Amino acid sequence: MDLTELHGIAERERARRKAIRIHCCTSLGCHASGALELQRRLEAAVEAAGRADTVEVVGVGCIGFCGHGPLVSVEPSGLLFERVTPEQAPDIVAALDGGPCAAQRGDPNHPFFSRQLLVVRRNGGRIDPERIEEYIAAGGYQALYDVLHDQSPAEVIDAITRSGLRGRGGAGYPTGLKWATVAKSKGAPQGAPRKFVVCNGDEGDPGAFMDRSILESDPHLVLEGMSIAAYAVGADQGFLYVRGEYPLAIQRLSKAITQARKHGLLGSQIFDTAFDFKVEIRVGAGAFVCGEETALIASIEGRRGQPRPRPPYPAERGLWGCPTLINNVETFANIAPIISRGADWYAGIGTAKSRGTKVFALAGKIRNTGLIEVPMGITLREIVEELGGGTADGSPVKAVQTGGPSGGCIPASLFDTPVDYESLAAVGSIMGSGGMVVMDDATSMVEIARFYMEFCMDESCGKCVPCRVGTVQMHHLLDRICNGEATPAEIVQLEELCQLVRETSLCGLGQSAPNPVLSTLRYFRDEYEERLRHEALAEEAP
Amino acid sequence: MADKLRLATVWLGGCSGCHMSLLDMDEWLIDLAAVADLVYSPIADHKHYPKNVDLVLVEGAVATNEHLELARKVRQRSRLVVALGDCAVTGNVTAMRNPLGAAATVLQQVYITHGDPRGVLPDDPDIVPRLLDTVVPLHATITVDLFLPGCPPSAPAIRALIEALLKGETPPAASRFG
Amino acid sequence: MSTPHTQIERTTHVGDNRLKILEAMMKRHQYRADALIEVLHKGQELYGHLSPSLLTLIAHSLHLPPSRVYGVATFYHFFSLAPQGEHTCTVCLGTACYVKGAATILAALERETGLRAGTTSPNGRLSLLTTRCLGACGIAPAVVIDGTVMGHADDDGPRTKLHELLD
Amino acid sequence: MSAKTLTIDGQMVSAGADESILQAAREAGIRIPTLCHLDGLSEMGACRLCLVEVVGTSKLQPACHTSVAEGMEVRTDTERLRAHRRAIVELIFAERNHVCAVCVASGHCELQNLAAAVGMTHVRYEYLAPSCAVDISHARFGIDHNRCVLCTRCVRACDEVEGVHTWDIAGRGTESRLITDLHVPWGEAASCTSCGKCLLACPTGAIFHRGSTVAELEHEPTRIAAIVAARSERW
Repeated sequence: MDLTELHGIAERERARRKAIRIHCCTSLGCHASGALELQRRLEAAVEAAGRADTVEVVGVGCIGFCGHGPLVSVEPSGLLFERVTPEQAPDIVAALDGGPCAAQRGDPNHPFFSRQLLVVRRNGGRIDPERIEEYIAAGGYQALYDVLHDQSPAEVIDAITRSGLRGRGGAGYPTGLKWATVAKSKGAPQGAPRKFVVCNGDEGDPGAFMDRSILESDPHLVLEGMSIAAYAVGADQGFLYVRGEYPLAIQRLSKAITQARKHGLLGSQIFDTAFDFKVEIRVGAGAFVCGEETALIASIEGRRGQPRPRPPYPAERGLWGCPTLINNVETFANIAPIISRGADWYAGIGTAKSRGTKVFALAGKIRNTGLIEVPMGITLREIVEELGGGTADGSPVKAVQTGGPSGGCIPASLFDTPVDYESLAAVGSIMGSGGMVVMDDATSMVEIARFYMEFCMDESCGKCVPCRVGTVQMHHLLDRICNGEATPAEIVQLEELCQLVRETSLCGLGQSAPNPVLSTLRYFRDEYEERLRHEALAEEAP
Repeated sequence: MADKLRLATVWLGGCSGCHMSLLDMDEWLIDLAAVADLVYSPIADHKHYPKNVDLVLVEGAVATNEHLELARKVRQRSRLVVALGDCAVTGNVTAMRNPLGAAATVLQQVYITHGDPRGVLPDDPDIVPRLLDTVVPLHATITVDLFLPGCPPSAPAIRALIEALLKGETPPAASRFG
Repeated sequence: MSTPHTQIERTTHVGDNRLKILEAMMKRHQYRADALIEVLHKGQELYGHLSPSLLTLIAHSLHLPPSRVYGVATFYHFFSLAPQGEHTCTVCLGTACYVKGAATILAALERETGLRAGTTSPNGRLSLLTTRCLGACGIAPAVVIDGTVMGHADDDGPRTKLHELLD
Repeated sequence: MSAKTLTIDGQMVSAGADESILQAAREAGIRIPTLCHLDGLSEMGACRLCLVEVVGTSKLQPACHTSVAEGMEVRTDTERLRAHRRAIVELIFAERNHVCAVCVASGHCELQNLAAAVGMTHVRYEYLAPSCAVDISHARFGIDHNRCVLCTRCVRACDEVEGVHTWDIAGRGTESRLITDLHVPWGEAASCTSCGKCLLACPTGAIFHRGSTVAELEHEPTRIAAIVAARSERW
């Protein structure tokens, strides 16, 4: 593969395309709502209408408005249809030229769409994720070509550093710094002189589906990001660790890897350079803790997914003792756009300390559920009220949960908080990987705290004592509070346990497990107190 | 003798070994009697737990509804409650039935499954106390002021505790379990 | 003591090439220890669950101590050491589903089927399971019946579907 | 080997560059409580009892797994650490069914000693009272899961010193259980050489000699280090 060939593929693809493209979303949400049948009916309807010469039906990745699926959009007219039934397929074809249609029309100018800024999701809902030609036609793999031919690894790392990109897995560690550490790390003295790149697609946060959507909608974007990273740090082997719960993402990734290999975009001497890079998929098997870097490594090595103390960090000693770069799916998806459009462009988006965009999965008690990509610094209020449209029945929003089991609940009174790493931490939550679950008055915050604690208890790997037993004890106390059996002293005990588990647990799972409790205690303490056992215990009266 | 210490000892779910240890204080018991009145104890003949107890040593875990009621009364009527011995402090041997399951399961196993398959379960709440589903240490039911672990705690340990309290001092730190 | 191969073979029928597929898969991974989880996935996909003889076979093939293989197989929730029901019904208990009433749906299904979550009916026809998040939050609450995701589920939808399957 | 100078609890200490804080502290006569650590075995960092404060970092560091550094200032015995250690020991006691009064290891048990050392007067948490098996299928040894603290010293001794890996942990979280081979009764575990190193390594009465009665069992954990040392001499 050389540049002429790459451009040839893009040109042939553009020439192949028909004037009108009907995009039928085939990501999980729409898939489950009958998108495949709809796609078949649309194809038949195009055929029946005799328009097959100018119209094509394309199964595309996530359009984002998941709660309103199955979704269909039309290019170039921009028409959008929601909750389309297979029976409406002929109607949609008939309406291509703007005529009336029984199918529900969506508003492509709705704030849900217009307030977004698409960087990593720019191809989502526009290309067929199962065809590499579509990705290449959208400019794909040009960034990889450019770095391999025009930039030194140090220059690539410098660009990523200047872009201000921070880890999208939740903790927000500066990506450039991580790459630089792996690049200069020599590994263990006796270790093999290899380096690895790992893509963390173990999106375990319940209520989050950004990474699934990116992998399902634009798998090559992630592969290209990994390849650029591998070049920058000097790795020749990559692993893509994907949750076993995401069969569609795994299937599309496998296809993407095969296609990339076939086109010489993975493998040996990529773009006729000395750069070799292979990627293997590793399928997770249902363990939230494997999102933690050292547990992830253990799991890729085929062991129990248990974390180990850091340092040494994976950047110095990771897979099989070799320096290993671990970034999350969305982080890798940002790489090619940064290389293509420049670090300065990227750094111009967002806030001073949190640059760029962030993808959020907006779910829960909200009118517009789905996937959004917004510039950092946007306020929670804008997301919940403008993009999300408030609750479906108009009742007041009580809180929004970010960061999943490691995050916290932010009350409506703090909705003017800008969405950036530091501001969310300051109000007791975290950016997290991008799950954003909206809660209304019907949601009990104590029960939410118990829900998350049950999650952490079940997902604790059992290695260190505070997390293994502490989460069980915290869950027990939350259970007693929910059941109206607890005394005020037990809230104090709960708080002490939170402190213990946070300060003494071995890994991030345990250290952050108390967060949902602490944040709800901070903002909704009255809900805890309302549930305490009220009758004064005679024998304990002073 | 109004300024004599009003001392009580209570026997909940335990083997009475702690009380044996208490008696093992031997001749010091005579010195103790000079400064304290034993106002309630299984080794003396008292029908009811009295009011205004200064110090009570409680042996045993809380295993039945009767234990629970007595423990609450003890807390109400005593200034200083000491959990005496491992059963009171941890549940110990008395609590070893907990992993078997709730009261009904335990009774079934003991009286029927591993006892007499044609037997009957004891069921006369006025005579036989009702088992709690879980045996718990004393502090799980009432506020406990001091803990003296040991199975049983040694006589010198019990003596050291009482002596310190008589002098108004903080008793020596707890020794070991078992 | 019989070798694990014969144990597996004895329980399989003529024309059953599952063992061959598994062998080929392990060979492709060069019988490397780090392929253990991938191999367990494949084993479960082929046989439905991970029986002791299958685990022994895998341990022998990858040159791993049996206790390590067992430790890994029981660490990850995806792996099942007991056979699953003919049909499976999985209720998603992710946050988005939870705030939209997944717990009531699960309770209704438990009542309806008489099964506790995580168990299989004695006749082996149905397993009622839960999952931590399918990532289908946009269409919460979600229930998966035999691999098909049902979005915006209510108490009745999954119940009707189960009746269709089981009656 | 270059030496590092650091301060532990205000005391100037000199240690080899590859030593852990735990080793350096011990050489200086400063005791840091441990449970999952055993001389001769790899570090696990799991019990969290040896956590110490290192001036300049907000996170507590496991002394067993943190290398000394020049000018490092370590505190091993602050109010906060004492409270945490006591709570951790309580959590362990609450997790399984530790009944010192009827335990073979009573009087020689590291957990029992820890309770006394950290000043545990009682357990503030709910006892979980899990149902745990006792396996006496092995001709010479037994394992009582009621007394297991999941320190994995037996797993590591078997794997790293005996080179067998009969033991491992199955399940996860508080459901974790020690297993032999494919979760078969110990006596049927074909890989077991009956060497007894797991017994030497066990800190509690979980792994015991069959026939031991209450308070009779004395573990010999230091023998693991002796075996490892002797072997490395020869090699």
